Amino acid sequence: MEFFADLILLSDSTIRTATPLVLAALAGLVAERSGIVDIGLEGKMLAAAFAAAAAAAVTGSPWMGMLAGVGASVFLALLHGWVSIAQRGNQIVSGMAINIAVAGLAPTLANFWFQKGGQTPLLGDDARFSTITLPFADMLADVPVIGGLYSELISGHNLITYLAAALIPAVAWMLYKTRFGLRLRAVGENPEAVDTAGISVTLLRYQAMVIAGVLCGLSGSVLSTGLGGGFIRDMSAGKGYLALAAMIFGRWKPVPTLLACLLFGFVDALQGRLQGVDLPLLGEIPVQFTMMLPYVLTVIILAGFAGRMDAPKASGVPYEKDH
Amino acid sequence: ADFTPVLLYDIGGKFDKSFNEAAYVGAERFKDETGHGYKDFEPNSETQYEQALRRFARRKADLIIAVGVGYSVAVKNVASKYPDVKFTVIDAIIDLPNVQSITFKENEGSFLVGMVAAMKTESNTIGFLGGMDIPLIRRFERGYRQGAEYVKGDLTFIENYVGTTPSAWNDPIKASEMARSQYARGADIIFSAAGPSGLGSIQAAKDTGNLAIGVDSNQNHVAPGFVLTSMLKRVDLAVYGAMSAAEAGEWAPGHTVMGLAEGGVDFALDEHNADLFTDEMKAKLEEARAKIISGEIVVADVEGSNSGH
Amino acid sequence: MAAHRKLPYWADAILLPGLNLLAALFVSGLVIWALGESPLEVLSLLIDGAFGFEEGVGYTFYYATNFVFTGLAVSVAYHAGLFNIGGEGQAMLGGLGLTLAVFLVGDLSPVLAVFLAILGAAAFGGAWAFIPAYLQAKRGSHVVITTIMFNFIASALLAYLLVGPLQRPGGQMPESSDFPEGVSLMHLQDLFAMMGFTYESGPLNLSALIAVLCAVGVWFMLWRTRFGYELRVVGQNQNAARFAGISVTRMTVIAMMISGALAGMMGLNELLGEQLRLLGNFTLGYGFVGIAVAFMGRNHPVGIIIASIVFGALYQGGAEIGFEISTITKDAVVLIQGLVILFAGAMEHLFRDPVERAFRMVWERRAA
Amino acid sequence: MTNAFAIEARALSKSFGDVKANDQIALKVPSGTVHGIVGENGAGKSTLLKMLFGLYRADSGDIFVSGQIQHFTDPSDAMAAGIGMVHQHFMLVEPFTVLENIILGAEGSANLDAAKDAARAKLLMLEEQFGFNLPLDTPVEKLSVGVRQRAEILKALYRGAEILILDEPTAVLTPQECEQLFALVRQLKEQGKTILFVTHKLHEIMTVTDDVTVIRAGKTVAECKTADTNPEELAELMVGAKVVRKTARKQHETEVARLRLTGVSAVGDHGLELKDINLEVFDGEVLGIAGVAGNGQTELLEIITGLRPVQSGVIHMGGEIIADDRLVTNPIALRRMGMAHVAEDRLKTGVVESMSARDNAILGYQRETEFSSHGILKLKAIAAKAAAYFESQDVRPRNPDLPIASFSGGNQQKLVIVRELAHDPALMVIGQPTRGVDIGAVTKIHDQVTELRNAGKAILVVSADLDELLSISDRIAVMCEGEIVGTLKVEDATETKLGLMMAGDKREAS
Ligand SMILES: Nc1ncnc2c1ncn2[C@@H]1O[C@H](COP(=O)(O)OP(=O)(O)OP(=O)(O)O)[C@@H](O)[C@H]1O
Ligand SMILES: Nc1ncnc2c1ncn2[C@@H]1O[C@H](COP(=O)(O)OP(=O)(O)OP(=O)(O)O)[C@@H](O)[C@H]1O
Ligand SMILES: [Mg+2]
Ligand SMILES: [Mg+2]
Repeated sequence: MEFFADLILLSDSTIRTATPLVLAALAGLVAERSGIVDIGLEGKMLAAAFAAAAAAAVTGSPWMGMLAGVGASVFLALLHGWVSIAQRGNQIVSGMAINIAVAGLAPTLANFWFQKGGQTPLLGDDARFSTITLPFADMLADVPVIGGLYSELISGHNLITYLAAALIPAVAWMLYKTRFGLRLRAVGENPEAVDTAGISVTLLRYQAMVIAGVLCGLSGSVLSTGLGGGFIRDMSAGKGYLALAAMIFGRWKPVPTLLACLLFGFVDALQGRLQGVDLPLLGEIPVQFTMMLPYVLTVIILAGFAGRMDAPKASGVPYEKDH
Repeated sequence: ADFTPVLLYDIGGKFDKSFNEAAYVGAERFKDETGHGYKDFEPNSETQYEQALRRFARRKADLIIAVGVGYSVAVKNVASKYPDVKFTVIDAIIDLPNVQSITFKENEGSFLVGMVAAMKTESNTIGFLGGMDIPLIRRFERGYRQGAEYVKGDLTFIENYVGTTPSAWNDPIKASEMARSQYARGADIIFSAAGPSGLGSIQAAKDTGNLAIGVDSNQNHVAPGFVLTSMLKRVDLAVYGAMSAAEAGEWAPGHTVMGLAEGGVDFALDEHNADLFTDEMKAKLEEARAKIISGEIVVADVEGSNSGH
Repeated sequence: MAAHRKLPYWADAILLPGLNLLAALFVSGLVIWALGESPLEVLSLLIDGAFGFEEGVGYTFYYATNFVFTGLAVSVAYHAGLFNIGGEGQAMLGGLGLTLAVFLVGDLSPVLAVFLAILGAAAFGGAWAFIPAYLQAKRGSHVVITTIMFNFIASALLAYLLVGPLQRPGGQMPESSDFPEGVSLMHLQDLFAMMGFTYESGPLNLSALIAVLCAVGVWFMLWRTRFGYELRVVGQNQNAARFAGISVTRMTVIAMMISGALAGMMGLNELLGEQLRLLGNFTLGYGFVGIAVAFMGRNHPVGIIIASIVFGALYQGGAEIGFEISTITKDAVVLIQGLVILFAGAMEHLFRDPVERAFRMVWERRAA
Repeated sequence: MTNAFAIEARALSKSFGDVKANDQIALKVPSGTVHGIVGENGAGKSTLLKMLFGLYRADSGDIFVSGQIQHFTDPSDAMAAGIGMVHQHFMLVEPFTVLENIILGAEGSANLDAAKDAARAKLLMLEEQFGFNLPLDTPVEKLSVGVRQRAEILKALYRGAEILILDEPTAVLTPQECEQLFALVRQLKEQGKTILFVTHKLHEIMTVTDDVTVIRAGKTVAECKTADTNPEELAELMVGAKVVRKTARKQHETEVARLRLTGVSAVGDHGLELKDINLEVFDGEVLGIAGVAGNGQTELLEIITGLRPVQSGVIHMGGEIIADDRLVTNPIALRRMGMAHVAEDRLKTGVVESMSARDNAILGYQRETEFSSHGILKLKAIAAKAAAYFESQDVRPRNPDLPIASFSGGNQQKLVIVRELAHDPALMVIGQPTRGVDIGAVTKIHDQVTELRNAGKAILVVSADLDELLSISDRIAVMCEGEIVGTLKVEDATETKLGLMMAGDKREAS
């Protein structure tokens, strides 16, 4: 029974940890499916986290925060789009540049506006997306198995987490079941084919960047107004890169990407749980080694799943339309 | 010319909600009270420690205060080259005739908050959350544990560290996740020594209806009612003291240890957490404070302590 | 043949990047102005801080040295068609190899120790790149993910060692003991002094020369040797490589190991040149900046050296701004770096069309 | 005006920088006819077609469709005007199914499933009308070139094209597929469609077109009824001089087997297996390999040239074993033993696109002491060699510093061939020697192969072009489903016989 409780706990933590990851990974997925490599997830996430926290702090509304977060992220996505599409620039450098610039810009603005040393004020409960208790969760809590599952695992997350849960099928549906999705997937594989079919490559890619911006904006917003309660410098802490890895791991497909994010989330929760615990046979593992666990595991799994990666063929390659 | 001391932070930066910020507060107080300005600098890398020290030493600054153990080597190098410049280094010990070293007995302060936690816990399980698993942070943990065990013998401890890269200090999300996990596993009070990441632990306390203990600065106001207390490390006093002394011409080299006796460490009690303390608790804490100061209680330290001597 | 006539080399290599740099500085100026400071004053502080005095120049080149190593590392892998994001971790392991070598023989012979440290840095950095390379070559594991993972693993490993077996006795931070007396790379100012003139070059040390040698070596390897030719063929077209009898697996592994070795040598500058001990986080993101440096330098060693100097100047000049103006914090300087990478690194074509048009007009007028 | 041309170009000009790709080109295509366009590599054919399809914008001149002047800004305008184009390099999204590819950009409904259903109904009608039978739900990457091309044509018809532009549609097709294409073209014509047809194979012009326009150096040099001309005349018009084979096949005895495959089997792509291949190529002969694409010819080239392991059996070259179930000889070693290899797929395998022509001139020979010693490249020797190649093979433009990608396929091929010839091979293995190459260059390449043969060297040629095989081979082996179904002396071979064998009919085998 304790094992079961532990498992629910870990899973609960997995869901929270995976929320920003999966949103960012989907953003990367949409961008790369359109042919634009997006290593700037980290920066967009951080910018959104800052904008969301700042707006929420000023207006007292998490919704305004979310709006600002999404706005900031979309702006950066379009900037990256402009560099990649119109300037035919190097997409990797552009992404890195955005990551670095935001790491500097966010605390600078925070300092300028709030004088709190690169942080925003801490958000009160009203200014955050606090946890939502689903109907009957309390009532069912004592029912064995299902009750725990429902009240602990499914209930009690913040709004953006539920939104993310809804967005995963939505993105998959958009990608595979709509005209737009067909064109999006086509433009990442063979922009010339799209062009000769009379569809604007440029417009499609900008549209994809807007979607990526929105998703990444939600991902950043959940950091500072959902899971956390305010902005702290560098608070994205590498999650953007991890999301990128999850997306590649998920072979640019929504469901496998989700699974990869959940795996990262789970292993992360597990490593926290293993710290300082006496394990049978192994004894107590130094924390540094438990912290390695998610990364070592990823490498091992990756090596196990040998084979080619199905990266969209045109991703990272600027499209040069002839005259 | 006008007296202008220099304050050098460590890589964490001026507003780390921790000891750099405390240093800044001390310098601001000095500025407000005396009207003397001061210069400060936030380095990006270890190399800039020495670069900054040299630069201000060459310009014959009136006093250079370097905050953080990371400055040890750099201060040693530069101070020996500029014997007529005064250096104060906080958290490190440099044995040179022109260097004043100030260190703190974090373990003593941690002892007291450990006692608070033990007295307050209902589940008899308390947690500790460190930024990185390094000796500096282990000292907090050691004192905390000893203080708690001083009150109750049969406590369960849960202990976590956030990470291994510098982002461990800036990852409130992960810290909050770890804190939540500790609460779910039965802890009802968590002491975090993790810099800004600690804010995540306070957030988790608030979200789950448990208690957190802040660190370095007084963080009681962050989430009133959910921050049991804060372990204060009065770097502000050290900085203010060094600046004032230098201005008054009373600055002296050597090693100063700031423990409970000197008011260098403490626990925070203010209007935000007054309701959480009973008179009985306060009495016990004062008793322990007296015993530590008198030496009746010896708070252990980890190997590599720099506050002993 | 006006249209097929390419821009003169100097326009391509200096004029266009220069214009981009100016654009980046212009936008940075707007930000500074918005923060309530004078852009011109800040700019002059930046330039003066980076190049205005002997020690400033020294620091500029000191930082540039790090970027040359990591930039070359990225670029060698890139020429082989691999995207090595693992410079950070490889540099950490290089630092470890260097440190182990130093402690192993430092007490016997400082000269031998320095020599072994250089080898150790390269060997450990290369070895750390080996596993991702091998997995890429044999198992198709995406090297971008594995190298990111190896960065985290390296930092955890270093953290473990530096609070455990390698910890400085009595130390509070994750760092090793000081290197034995005399085990270091000579500071160039001391070398200058030996040669009879004084030039205060701060922490600039012999590893700067090693970095330049590496750049020359990389250039020679890529464009003058058969190995480099084969490496580039693999990078461009693996089918053609097989057709030409080149083993893609072998080349992938070797190229990544060279890349890792170059990244690993970054520690020569930071640790063996200046800090004289192993620090837990001495890499400070230089490995990542190396990506930007490599692409800004168009993946050519000369370009990489120039881009490194630009970045060195930003690091050093940025620090000098921080000394003088406290509102321009290190964050603002990081922002400026980001803008420079964006404009000078990612927007190659920003001014190309207008400049080409201008050149064409001149050519036509001359022809007429 | 009822008698308007379906499509007409008046004085169209287009320059790329200083290169006048099209210079006052004129083109008149009567409605309901098949119109051929011929010209050398780089003459400007593709440029013209791309302007007609709205991909390029003309610098000057006008385009008329059914007498109406048109101002295309992009392909959707051209498609709206009833023009469809099948490009030289297919514009297909490989992982997509045929159906998805066809509807891309003309989906109708925003709901993909609904769009697909609607399209499927319409496509089935079209398929019936034109006698197509395409696997609509198969990803394009799994299909042969011929099927892909029909998918492209169906894509154009689906969009209601009345005028169909085909840029070198036969370059990569097998004879059977060509026949099917021609049948389709005739059928389309009967249905009233107008077709523009570019090819380098003049006999195709003769079979399928009504009129023909000849382009040289961006200008229209002739326009005539197909019935009034002949291949020799067209070739002369294209090149501006007479085109004749200079080298005749010398009769001589061939005894020494330079290459011998004994009972070789190997795993191929897409589930294909090479089974029990027995084959000999003698010194002084050209052995041609015929077969429908995807029947193992590619794999055969690969096992011989050290790019693919064999499962069983042995390959000998000049008495030495070069491959068996454990041994794969490195291509470099094979070259040193005297095996030259012209790869079947130039861009995929034979050259490194982004590298200069000079660098490409040593690909595969980079380890020869001529080009490098002690691991150092001999840049001067390489440059001299590349210049010599350019000169001897008349590669244009004469600038080895340009990336190979900026040469036309024909010129790339010339360079690839001379690179392999230059090292005095004892055995030359050639895949698709003249794919996409113009008549002048074809003639030159065929001459070179024959000279090599006359000099007593062994040559193995894989080609999808039966005419080519018939004109240069001594013997022709036919592959089907991974097996050699038979070998014919060239005197005994006819297109019909070979075609039957390619379809798997072993009765013809002797
Ligand atoms: N996109 C382009 N950029 C620059 N020059 C071009 C471009 N496309 C064509 N050209 C030039 O225009 C000329 C005509 O090219 P085009 O592709 O029309 O020839 P083609 O007749 O189709 O040749 P091929 O038989 O090889 O297909 C070429 O010689 C080339 O130099
Ligand atoms: N982007 C470009 N820049 C410069 N030249 C180009 C470009 N694209 C095409 N060309 C030129 O256009 C000409 C024809 O191009 P195309 O793609 O039609 O060649 P191809 O059809 O492969 O040649 P071939 O018919 O000989 O096989 C080539 O000579 C090439 O030099
Ligand atoms: Mg063409
Ligand atoms: Mg062609």
